[in-house]
Amino acid sequence: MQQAHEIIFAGFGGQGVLSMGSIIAYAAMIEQKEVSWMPSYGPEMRGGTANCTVIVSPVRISSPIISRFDSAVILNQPSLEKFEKAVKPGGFLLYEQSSLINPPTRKDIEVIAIAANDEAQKLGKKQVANMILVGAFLEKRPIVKIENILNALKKVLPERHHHLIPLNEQALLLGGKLAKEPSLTVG
Amino acid sequence: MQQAHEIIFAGFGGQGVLSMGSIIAYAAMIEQKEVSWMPSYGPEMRGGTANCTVIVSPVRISSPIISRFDSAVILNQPSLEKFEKAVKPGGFLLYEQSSLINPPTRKDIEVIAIAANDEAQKLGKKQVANMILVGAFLEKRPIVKIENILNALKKVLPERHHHLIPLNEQALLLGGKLAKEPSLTVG
Amino acid sequence: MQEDTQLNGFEVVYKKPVTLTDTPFHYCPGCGHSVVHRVLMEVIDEMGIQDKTIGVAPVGCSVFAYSYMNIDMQEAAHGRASAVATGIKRIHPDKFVFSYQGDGDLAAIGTAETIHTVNRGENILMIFINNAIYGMTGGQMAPTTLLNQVTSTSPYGRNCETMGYPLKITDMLVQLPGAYYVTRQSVHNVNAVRKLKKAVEKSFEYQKSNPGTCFIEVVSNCPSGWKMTPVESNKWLEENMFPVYPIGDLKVPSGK
Amino acid sequence: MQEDTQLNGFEVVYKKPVTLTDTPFHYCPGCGHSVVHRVLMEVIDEMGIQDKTIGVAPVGCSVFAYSYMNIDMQEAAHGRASAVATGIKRIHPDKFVFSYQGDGDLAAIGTAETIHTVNRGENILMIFINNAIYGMTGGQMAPTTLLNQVTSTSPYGRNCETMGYPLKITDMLVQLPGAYYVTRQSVHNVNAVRKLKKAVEKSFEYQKSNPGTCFIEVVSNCPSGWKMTPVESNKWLEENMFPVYPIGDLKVPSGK
Amino acid sequence: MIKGTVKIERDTCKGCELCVVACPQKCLGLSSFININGYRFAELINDNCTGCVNCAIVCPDVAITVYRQPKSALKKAV
Amino acid sequence: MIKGTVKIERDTCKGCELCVVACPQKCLGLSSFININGYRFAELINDNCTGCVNCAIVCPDVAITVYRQPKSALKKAV
Amino acid sequence: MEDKNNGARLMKGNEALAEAAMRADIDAYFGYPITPQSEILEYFTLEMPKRHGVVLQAESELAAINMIYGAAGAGGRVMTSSSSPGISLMQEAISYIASAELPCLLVNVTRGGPGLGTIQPSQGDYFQAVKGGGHGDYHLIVLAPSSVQEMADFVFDGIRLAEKYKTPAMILADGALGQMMEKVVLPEEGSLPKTEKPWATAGKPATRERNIITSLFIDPEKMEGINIRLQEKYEQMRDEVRFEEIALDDAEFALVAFGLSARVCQKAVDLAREKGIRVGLIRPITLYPFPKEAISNLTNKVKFFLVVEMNAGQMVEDVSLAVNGKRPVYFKGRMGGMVPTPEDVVEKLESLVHSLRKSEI
Amino acid sequence: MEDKNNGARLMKGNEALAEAAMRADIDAYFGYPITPQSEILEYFTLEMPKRHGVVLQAESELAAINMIYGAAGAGGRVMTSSSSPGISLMQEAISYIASAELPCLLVNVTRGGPGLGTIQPSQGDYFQAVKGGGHGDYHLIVLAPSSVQEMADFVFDGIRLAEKYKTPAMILADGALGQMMEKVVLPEEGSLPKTEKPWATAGKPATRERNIITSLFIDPEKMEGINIRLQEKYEQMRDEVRFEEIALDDAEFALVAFGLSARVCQKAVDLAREKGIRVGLIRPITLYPFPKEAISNLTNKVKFFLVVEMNAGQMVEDVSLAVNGKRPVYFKGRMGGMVPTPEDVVEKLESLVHSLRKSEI
Ligand SMILES: Cc1ncc(C[n+]2csc(CCOP(=O)(O)OP(=O)(O)O)c2C)c(N)n1
Ligand SMILES: Cc1ncc(C[n+]2csc(CCOP(=O)(O)OP(=O)(O)O)c2C)c(N)n1
Ligand code: SF4
Ligand code: SF4
Ligand code: SF4
Ligand code: SF4
Ligand code: SF4
Ligand code: SF4
Ligand SMILES: [Mg+2]
Ligand SMILES: [Mg+2]
Repeated sequence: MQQAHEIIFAGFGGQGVLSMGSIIAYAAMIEQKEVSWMPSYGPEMRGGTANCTVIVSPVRISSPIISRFDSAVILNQPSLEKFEKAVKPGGFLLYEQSSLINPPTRKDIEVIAIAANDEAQKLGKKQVANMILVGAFLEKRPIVKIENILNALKKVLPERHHHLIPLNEQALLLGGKLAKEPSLTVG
Repeated sequence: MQQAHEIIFAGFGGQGVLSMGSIIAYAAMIEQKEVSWMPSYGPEMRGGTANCTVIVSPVRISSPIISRFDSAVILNQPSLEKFEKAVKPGGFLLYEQSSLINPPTRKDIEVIAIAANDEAQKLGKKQVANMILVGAFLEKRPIVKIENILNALKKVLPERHHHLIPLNEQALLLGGKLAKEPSLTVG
Repeated sequence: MQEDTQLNGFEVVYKKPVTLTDTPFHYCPGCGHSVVHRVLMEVIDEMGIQDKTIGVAPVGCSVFAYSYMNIDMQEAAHGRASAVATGIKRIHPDKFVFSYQGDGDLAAIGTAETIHTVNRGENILMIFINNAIYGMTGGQMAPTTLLNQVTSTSPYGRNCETMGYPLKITDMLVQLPGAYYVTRQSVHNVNAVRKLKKAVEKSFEYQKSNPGTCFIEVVSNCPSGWKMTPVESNKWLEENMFPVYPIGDLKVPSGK
Repeated sequence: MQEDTQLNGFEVVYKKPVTLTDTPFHYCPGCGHSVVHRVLMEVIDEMGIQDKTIGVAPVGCSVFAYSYMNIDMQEAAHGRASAVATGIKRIHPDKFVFSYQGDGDLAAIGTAETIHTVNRGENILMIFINNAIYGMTGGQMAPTTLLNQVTSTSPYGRNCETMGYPLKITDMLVQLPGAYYVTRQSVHNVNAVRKLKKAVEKSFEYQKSNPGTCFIEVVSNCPSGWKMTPVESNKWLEENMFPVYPIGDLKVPSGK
Repeated sequence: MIKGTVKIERDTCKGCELCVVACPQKCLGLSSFININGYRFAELINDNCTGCVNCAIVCPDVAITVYRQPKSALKKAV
Repeated sequence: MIKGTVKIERDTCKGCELCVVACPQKCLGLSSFININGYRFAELINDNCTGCVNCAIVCPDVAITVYRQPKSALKKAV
Repeated sequence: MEDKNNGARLMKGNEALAEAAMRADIDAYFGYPITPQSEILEYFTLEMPKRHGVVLQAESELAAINMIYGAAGAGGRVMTSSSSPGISLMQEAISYIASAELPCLLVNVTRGGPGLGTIQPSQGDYFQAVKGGGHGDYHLIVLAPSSVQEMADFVFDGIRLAEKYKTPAMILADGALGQMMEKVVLPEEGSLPKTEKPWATAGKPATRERNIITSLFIDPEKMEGINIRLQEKYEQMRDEVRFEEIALDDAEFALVAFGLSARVCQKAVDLAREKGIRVGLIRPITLYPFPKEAISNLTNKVKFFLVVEMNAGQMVEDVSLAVNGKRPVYFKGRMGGMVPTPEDVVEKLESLVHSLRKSEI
Repeated sequence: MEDKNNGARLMKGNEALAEAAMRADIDAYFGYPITPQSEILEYFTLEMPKRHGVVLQAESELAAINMIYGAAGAGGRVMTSSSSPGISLMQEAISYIASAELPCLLVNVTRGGPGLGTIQPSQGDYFQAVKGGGHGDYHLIVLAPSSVQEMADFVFDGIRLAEKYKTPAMILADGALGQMMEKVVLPEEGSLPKTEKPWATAGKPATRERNIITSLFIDPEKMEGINIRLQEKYEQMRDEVRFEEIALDDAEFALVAFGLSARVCQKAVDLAREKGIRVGLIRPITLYPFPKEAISNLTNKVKFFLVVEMNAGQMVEDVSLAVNGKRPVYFKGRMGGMVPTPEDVVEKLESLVHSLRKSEI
């Protein structure tokens, strides 16, 4: 990666969008890259929508606040409405399929959908849906190595949850696989 | 009076120094003169010393805060210590005789003492001591007319106290008389 | 609309009070705040005093109360709702004025204003939502937080040695002669909501003759801050809050 | 000096406590403040804790308390003495800390700090001089001013309709579990001064084991603010203040 | 027994389930679908509703309107 | 009766008269002179003083030091 | 004390201000005692009951200013007053009032700081008043009287401007102006008509939308909108700039001073001119909006500016911004409750003139 | 989240600041929750019990800052933190602390105002922090971090300076800096030695005079003495001026920005240089003392200054005072919680350069 990559993760509070962003940030740090993670914060934290911006860069990051993104990972309808237009031309938009009623319409960016919720259910743990999305995202935009996501998880998760790491690995790999043959690709 | 006249009245709280100043200020106003009256204020108001500065002037008064005076009317020892040196050369210092242990020492100013407390006692009302001093002061520095002091009193005093005006007049006149033959004159 | 009053020939027996606006509540699922809002507006509807009532919103989760209540309102600085209400009432002594505050607002930063407003017997209704936590800022300890309760600023449980005790401010207010009517209510079930409504009705009735301060504490939940489901939170409330903050009238007008 | 302990062969039986400085008091003649100062310093002398005691002066007539008390002291902002004392005690939990405040300071602007300090059970002694007036600023109404009492801001007498009621804040504090010892004393005669001294002694004794807040209200006079001679003021105090603020212990440690 | 029914604003409901536990007739439940705000919403799951209004009284989001068979209809039925 | 006496700091006294009313022996009174601060000051007006310290206890300005005949002296006297 | 001849009375600044407020028909005063301005509250408690309106001694300045927020929002014509430490306590609410755009009159009769300081007169609160002591981008209209007459007059001006711009206005006077007595001709009762306040919370009739008084706009774009409106308002206020020029016609040097120090400077001008120094005085009356242009214009005329203040030189910054490097700006001040004397000012002036002459050789 | 390789961790600004404070051996933290900085209090409540020191959630910001006064006076190394409205509430006590010359660390993680405003990042409290929001002539040392690393580092710098000058120091950071995560290498525990505080109230042993902490000097001459000492101290502090210069070597134009907007400007410099505009950036790190000389020196080099802020242009005044009319000073800002984008800055820059070129023809 020569250039900075700027991503927005957006969905409802509780869907794990903030941790999707932070796990990628951790992994980037392990890879000695520069990184910034900026949450939206406010009263809407409770119940409403939540999002975070992640920048991964080979060089010192100037502005951590950005309004246009290389990639967007979208987990609900209101977020799509807000951020679809903020993806740079030629950029990338990944979304959770069952969470959107009206899919994205832009043609000048790459769009893929992953049925992460359903697949997570199949894996037996709804909570890993976001790891499936991370796997899918990294398949398309390999800004950090999957193994470093796992390394990061080892550091972030308290010891007593380390038994969950294999499941997360499974989800990551599954996501990668799904991204190669997404349910829907546009652009 | 062509020039402004600047006076300090100083003594203990409760000796009526503030009202000595204000009655002269009122009288000056009746005479269409410009006037300012500035009290010292502060915690020392309670119990400690009190003083006020009065300026009477034919023209608009610039600074109401002054540090050197044409005249000083002194009612206790600490005030003498503080203000004797602030009287301009050639100025005038009037003091209540029984209230000072160590009298003023300056030779370049006119100094007179009036036994106002004793005289007031003789008049039957201790409170008129300050009117005796006002009378004495105006005898020496006739910056306002005695009759306007009386006019001012009529306005300041509530109706129910108007019966005291003759006594005050008596005190003023007595003060004037005593000033002509003061107990002590220096300079 | 037909549908508003009828559905398949059935008559409407409960609908949203008209003095609530159409703005959806921003509260978390199951939060008691909006129940209290609605009860207030129902009483205003029923008493026909929408045009005579002025409310004061606090800083706390209910900061946007004015978005929902279709009456003239002011949003006060954190803790100062009762001072703001005092200002309003002194200008409009003939209007109904109420303040609405959380426990952080009324019993921490606003303690002085609370006590002095009641001590003056300001002729207002003060509504006090005690959810034992700072909801809006993310679940920090409130003055009313229970002993050993875990919050984001008492992560090992509230400890009376260093953090003090649950503050029963309502009990303290009872002592003040300016307090005319003081009651503690709740909204955790149907019955509780009905009783709260009675208390609000009474308070506005009393205010007509300006006899002093009416004060209603509502022991309420905060599913998000407590990290429980709404149903769990109401159960926790009954089991843990009521023993410390028992429901009922604390001071009623003499002879009533 | 010989004279200090003896005079014409007589032995000294009462003299100024050594922990009082030589600075003359600036208080008005007959004011109770300095009696309380002296009693405090006597106890500190007798307990030998001059080196272990830190005091907090308020804004009020006693703002210069630190001029007279020969111990480490801090002068707090108006109303905040108990918060300042909290800060000190938390840094020096092994020291004796006391705050000293007037009724405007403690029961008006400082109400929130007062209540929360006691509610936390801060291990300090709070001394509260209730003279029913703002002495320092020239005799304005205080929260503790009596009904119908004339002050410079209640020139027609305190009227409960618009100005509220005399605030018995000490009675309110009794309810707080953080309050360990709460008493109301006076300094209007020899007996009263002796009792106050006992209360101060007890409070410092208690503080050794840090069991919670000790709170002493002293019903005191303000001859200047009340516009009376000192002797009259003490009489007025007995006749008018005591019925509202009766002397005695309000809360004593259980089992003592 | 009086017949009633409720209309629940699907997109206003936040799925708190307070109505579910408040209903004496056990006629409310959460849908397995989510609404526009991501919440599973409450719905009538049987027709035992008596229009007792309990659900509406506890609903924090005023999502429920309650209807009841008019008294007149009842009389007719009897 | 035990004999006592008091020493009153003339320039510290503010003439409040609280000692005067507190003295059970009525042995204090205000001077007709004023001190450096303009106050009439308290002074002993007879020798009935018993050294009971009441005056000192109420004196707001700590102007009074109280002395008493030593117990030994008393014994001797008896 | 009314003098039948010319309607003038001899009054303390604080009392003249309070009486003027009564004549300006204020509906309510909320305040808390503090020297050197407690006479204001005391005057109201004495006079209000005889006339109309509300006076309430609050439990603190914090409560008082929040009562102001409530009462101003409810449509009342309202005021409070305090002195330095008390005004500091009001900063949060003042920011709220500015943001919610409520008209009201604030009075700061200042004393020497920082901290509890002294109760002697000072101008140490210039920055707080003029730059905004609270949080966020807002300004007060700040009027600086320099006589008892202006203490009274500016109550009318302050309320008028506050209501015109829906903003809090402040009278910034030092303690001496509050305590001293001078002649004053009081403004006439009822000469300040009440303004319509359709935005006030007075109970919502069926015929209008509800009124909301708030300073909360959680969406930052909306909050920026509020800010833009505020800034536009501040721009418009420049029309209200007021200042006084004394002896500047032939002046080689300019004194700049406000409030009491301007009085001192007036005398200094006289004394200096006696000594042959052609000096004049410009006195900002509105400290915000600041008479920037007037001072800037003087740069073509005078050789330097000497700012005289009872603080560490706070207004010097605004004067320098106006002068913008075109002339030197010097400072003479006293702090912490001390008042410079006319002689101090002249001495400083002479030394400056002397060095200038020397450098000119 | 420690990375063994280089000791770096990924942390939120608020948490990095709190952890740094712990490592700086603070004895006590007193605070009250407010977005966007409640994590600071939360971090302390979680970590303090495991280590040493006191953490206390006060009943209000007012109580918290007065506890600071007490604890700092008692010799503790202490700090508090809040956000804009809460800091406004502290102004009276801050003035007291400055006057009593007590060292302590204040943190303002600002949000959009005025009033309750928004919780989005803002720099609208510049004036309050830099000119003094409280009463009287005093200043805080003000440090403006622009990264999570500096959020941690400036805790050490702030405490060190506060103790060196016996004065309150403030870290002024906007909400975004508190909320964002970046890499940070934390300062080492125990690397900030405790200073002697012989003036503290710790109990008076027989061997020394009593210590008194006060800001009351009723005699104005004494109070002026205090003020003179304070002003001398502020003069000395000029040695502590800090700033960062980026790409100024060959610059024709200079951006001036602090905190988060300096980060935005850094990117703007890159973008503008891509477009051939030779622009650089000067970033004041100490807002007080302000890098007046550094900016003044630039007037010989650059054609104009463009100040970029998240407010209505407050630092513009200090920049203008430094530039003193020698070059034009322009402003680009967003308000009320909005953040300017690098593109916004470049656009403004381009239009200024364009008009300049035109005028040069
Ligand atoms: C002066 C000030 N301090 C702190 C805050 C931050 N704050 C906002 S709401 C709140 C507490 C809310 O708790 P509570 O009053 O109990 O209301 P709830 O949200 O629980 O209903 C706090 C501390 C603020 N806005 N202003
Ligand atoms: C913030 C602030 N508000 C007001 C004042 C003015 N002030 C000084 S002392 C005081 C009240 C004193 O009354 P009290 O506390 O009863 O003490 P007392 O003088 O009666 O002993 C007031 C209001 C102040 N110094 N600071
Ligand atoms: S945080 Fe708590 S009080 Fe606030 S809306 Fe959510 S549940 Fe209600
Ligand atoms: S004003 Fe009152 S309280 Fe103050 S010193 Fe005088 S008598 Fe005592
Ligand atoms: S109205 Fe009564 S019976 Fe019908 S759904 Fe609601 S609670 Fe159940
Ligand atoms: S109570 Fe209301 S919000 Fe909650 S589940 Fe039922 S209908 Fe939905
Ligand atoms: S010691 Fe006792 S007897 Fe002697 S003067 Fe004093 S009060 Fe009177
Ligand atoms: S009590 Fe003390 S101050 Fe008062 S008169 Fe007696 S000696 Fe003097
Ligand atoms: Mg709460
Ligand atoms: Mg008092």
